[in-house]
Amino acid sequence: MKTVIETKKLSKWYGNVLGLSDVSLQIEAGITGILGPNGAGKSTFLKLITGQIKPNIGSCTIEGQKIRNNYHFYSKIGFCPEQDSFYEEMTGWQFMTGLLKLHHYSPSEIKAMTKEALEIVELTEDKDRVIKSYSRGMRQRLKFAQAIAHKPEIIVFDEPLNGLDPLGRRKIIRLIKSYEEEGKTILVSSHVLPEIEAMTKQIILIHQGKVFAQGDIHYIRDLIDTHPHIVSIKCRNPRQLASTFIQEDYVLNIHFGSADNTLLIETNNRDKFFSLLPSLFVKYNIEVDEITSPDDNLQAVFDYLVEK
Amino acid sequence: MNKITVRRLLFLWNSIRKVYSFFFFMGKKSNKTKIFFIVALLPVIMALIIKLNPIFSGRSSTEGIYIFSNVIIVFYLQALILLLALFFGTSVCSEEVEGKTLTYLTTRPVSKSAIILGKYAAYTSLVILMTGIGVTISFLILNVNKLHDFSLYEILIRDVIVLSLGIMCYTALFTFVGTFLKKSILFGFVFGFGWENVIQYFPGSTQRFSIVHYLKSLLPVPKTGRFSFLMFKLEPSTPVAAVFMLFLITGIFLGLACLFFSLKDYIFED
Amino acid sequence: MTIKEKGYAHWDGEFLDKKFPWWPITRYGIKLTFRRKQFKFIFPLSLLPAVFFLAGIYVSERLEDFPFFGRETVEFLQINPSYFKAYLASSFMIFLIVIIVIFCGSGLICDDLKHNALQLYFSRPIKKKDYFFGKTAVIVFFLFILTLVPGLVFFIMKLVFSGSFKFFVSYPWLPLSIIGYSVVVTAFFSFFTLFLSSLSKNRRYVTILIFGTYILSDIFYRIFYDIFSNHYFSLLSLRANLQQVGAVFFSQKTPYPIHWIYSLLVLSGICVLAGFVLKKKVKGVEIVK
Amino acid sequence: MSIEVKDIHFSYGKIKALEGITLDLSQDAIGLLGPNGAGKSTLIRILLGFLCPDKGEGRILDYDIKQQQSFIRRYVGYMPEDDCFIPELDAVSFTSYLGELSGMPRQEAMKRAHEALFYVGLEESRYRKVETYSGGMKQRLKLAQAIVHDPKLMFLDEPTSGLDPQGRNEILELIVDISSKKGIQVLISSHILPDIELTCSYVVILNKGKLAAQGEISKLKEIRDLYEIKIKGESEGFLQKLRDIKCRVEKMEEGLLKVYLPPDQDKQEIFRIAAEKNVQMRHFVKSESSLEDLFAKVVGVD
Repeated sequence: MKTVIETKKLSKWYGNVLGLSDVSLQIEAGITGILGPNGAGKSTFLKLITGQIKPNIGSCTIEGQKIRNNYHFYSKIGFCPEQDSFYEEMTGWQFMTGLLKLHHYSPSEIKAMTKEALEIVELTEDKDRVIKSYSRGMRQRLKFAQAIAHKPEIIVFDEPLNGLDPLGRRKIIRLIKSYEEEGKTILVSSHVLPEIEAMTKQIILIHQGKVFAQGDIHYIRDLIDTHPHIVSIKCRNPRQLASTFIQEDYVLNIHFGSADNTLLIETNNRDKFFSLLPSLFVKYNIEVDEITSPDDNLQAVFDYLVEK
Repeated sequence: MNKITVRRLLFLWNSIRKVYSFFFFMGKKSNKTKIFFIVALLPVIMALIIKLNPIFSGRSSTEGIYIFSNVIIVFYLQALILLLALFFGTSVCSEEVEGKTLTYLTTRPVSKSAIILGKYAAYTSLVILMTGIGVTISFLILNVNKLHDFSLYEILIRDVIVLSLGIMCYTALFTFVGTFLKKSILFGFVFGFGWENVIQYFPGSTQRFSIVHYLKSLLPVPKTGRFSFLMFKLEPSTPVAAVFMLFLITGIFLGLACLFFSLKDYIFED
Repeated sequence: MTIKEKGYAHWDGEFLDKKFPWWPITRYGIKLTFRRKQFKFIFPLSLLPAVFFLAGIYVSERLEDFPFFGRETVEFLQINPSYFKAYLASSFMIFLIVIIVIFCGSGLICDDLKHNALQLYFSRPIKKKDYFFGKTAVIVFFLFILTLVPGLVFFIMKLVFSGSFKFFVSYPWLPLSIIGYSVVVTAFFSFFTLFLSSLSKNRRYVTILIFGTYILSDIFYRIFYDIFSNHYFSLLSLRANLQQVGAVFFSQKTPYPIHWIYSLLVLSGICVLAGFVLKKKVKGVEIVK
Repeated sequence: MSIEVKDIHFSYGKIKALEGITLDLSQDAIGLLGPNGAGKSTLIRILLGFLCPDKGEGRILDYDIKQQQSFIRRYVGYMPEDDCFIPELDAVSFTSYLGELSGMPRQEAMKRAHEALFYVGLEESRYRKVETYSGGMKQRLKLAQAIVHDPKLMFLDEPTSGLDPQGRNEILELIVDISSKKGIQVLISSHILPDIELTCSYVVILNKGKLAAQGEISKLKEIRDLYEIKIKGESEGFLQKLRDIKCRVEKMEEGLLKVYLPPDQDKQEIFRIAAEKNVQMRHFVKSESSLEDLFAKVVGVD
């Protein structure tokens, strides 16, 4: 796929506080999740690639063009900032139309676009209330609306799901996914794993101002496959099951969990392990309650990389 | 001029207009503007009292236009427009950074200069409007019995123009200050109520380093005597030079403000 | 052997029923004000006049050593209540107070509003009046250093320098005047500042309001006075009102030939209004309708 | 009991925020659940006495919420939802300052402030100015100031909002520690269901200002023969086979399958099919209808 955003040795510090250090990467169309703990440099990265701040070292281009002070380009970009701030004395409607005006649309276009955007985030009913009186969720949605109203090709969301309830969150996730289908390039930052997992497999892990990994979640998993994998099995007779595994060379470690019916098995060949599993259950008639991989989610990748 | 330059300028102009309308509208609605509007209308109350007093006290009143030129206008010139320009000028940039709303503007297809110039224009016209309304009402009240005398309107128009020039110039200065100083207000006080006043006592060309000098050069030289505390010694420049200088100062500060705003990183913090 | 338990530990102390629950607010308020760079610079400067006046008191005992002083200076250096008034109620002093108040007072409530800190205060056993009292005391502290303390020091130093109680015998009520006047000025500015500080979340705006109100009120008076030659317009000016009251405290002729009680009424009127607004503005939660 | 309110009504002007809330809670950890704008924060603010209810009465720790607020506030810790702090103070001063305002002696407050900051994991940065803190640190700081005076009851309003997973887990662990072992009662308002599931045994669900449901979480959840599985390999044959034995299969996001087993089938059958079709079984969990389903059902949106 075509590279949309490209950064080279991007570094940024505030005074003597490090913001981002030596980030070189390429981002393609589709949804890319930017993941990292609080203060990792996610916001700095997003601000740098949207040209809001200038890097101390390095450069950043979108579609081959430099972005800072290249304001024409912003018609293609939507940005949803992290901070919960607005022109509080305006109504939602005025806020939206006012910002859309800056895109040089005609009044009728602006009206239509605002209407559509507010409909999407379900703020139509409250459009004439002042923003000051909006609840947390409404504010978050309004922020979302101003980022998508002008139908940009590249949308950057900085923590878009903060402060939303599960239902609101589900809606926003669905929306963001729908933009992917339209072939847009979307960057979403978050520190909450399930949120990103629900949206995309393409992730960039940022921690301590550095990019720790970029790529498919599974690709990253493979990358660290040297790291042994733990599978937890809850069953009626764990010791019997354990005895069948003890001969296998791909099993590194067998561990009995704190509850007496759990078995923790560490393996370095998951494919072999998992393909054998069902037949073993059938063969020894082991009644299984649960099979889980405690570290087979983004969290584990994350913890692993951060600790490394 | 080649075509590209023309197109760029046209685009800049359009951007400025858009930013202008956004902030003019917002400024109009803001509560702070309302308070400052009341401040700008204080001279109206003053005019009313002056006008009504002779009716109750039975004493003959002073000439309306005399009061207007020597009190109301000078009051605006030396105090009110400074305060208004100080607040609105520093607001142009500080407001966005303090309120963390800058992001909404800088991620739009308008240049940073357009943001500064548009917002500056919006706030300047708001202040001019507020002041203009205040001045006009005061004028009408003070000259209520002479409204047929058209020569008076010339004075009104001249004074409003001078005040507008002043607002334009001061707001530009404070806009610039707001883009690069955090404690812009303190600087504003020192400049507006310290420097601008003190420097008028200095002889020779020193006073040409103040803005108020050029503004006063555009007004008729007052007779010494009453109200002298409001007017200081003046060695006027010619009107043409004064207007030129005012525009020059405005231009320079706006240019600097745009430059700073385009180059500086604004980091939001509490 | 006892091993310290992991995790949360209870506090085994006792709550105090503090007589002055507002005191921490004041202490921290003062501490924070002193941390400001500009304030560190300006505050010592604002004490310079006091040093000059103190020097004056010293000189007044040694007038024979300064034969080159003109008659006016010598007259001025006759230490009497008017000397105290000249320090405490001068226009310059009041201007200084405004400047200091801008530094120490403009952010007192407005910063709390800006950072939603009121709910932190009011989720503690702090009553509204404790909060106000604590904040007021910050302003009181600084203004007393500027007014009450120098006043009393002048008085004591005069006694020390002269080595006799003659001065005290001639003006036994003077310490009371100093205290009384300082309290009035301080109380007024406390109300005035807190009131304006509670109006906005924006410190820049509050600063302009404080300064603007002071300057404009004075200009107003002067303009009206020039037009009407009516001394009652002095009631418009904060400065003039304070000076009127000050003159009374030091039993001097009032600078404006109107009765001082009007000035006192104006000042207390502003205080009452301020108190009223403050009570409405400061709440645990901001309610937007 | 410790939280007791009767028929609380409250409205912001025309907008009704709470309509007739009656609660009687004495559990260790109580979750207050509801979508944005359900009235959770309003309820907490009423309990703290910030707002006076239009109608109704209540008692906290046996103190009346209208008359004895200063007693309530002494024994209650409150962690507000919004970002809030006092600028220019470092974290230790900030925390001990608020401790002092609670009525602790000055030296004790300082001691406790250090303890509290250690406890919430801010020991390294406790001398830093509060305004330089990141969002996650501010959240911890808010928790620290809520426990500094060793309250008997704590109101935590959205304690995990804006936290990264690590920070979130740590805060939740702290909350569990406080509520389960130390005899401090905790009321947590949140819209994040896993947070509540992890920390609380009892839940109160609010929706549009009304009490939608309340009860023990374990009892509120229904248990069905529903399994979540994840497979790797040729899935079509496997799924077809499952359908043949009358299982209802739903494909979820991330390759997750929800399999409803008919009552007459044994779950062992699933493994048999898996073995037969040679697919890897990577994940197999019996699913209880989670709080999310309950929430969606009670709140009544999709």
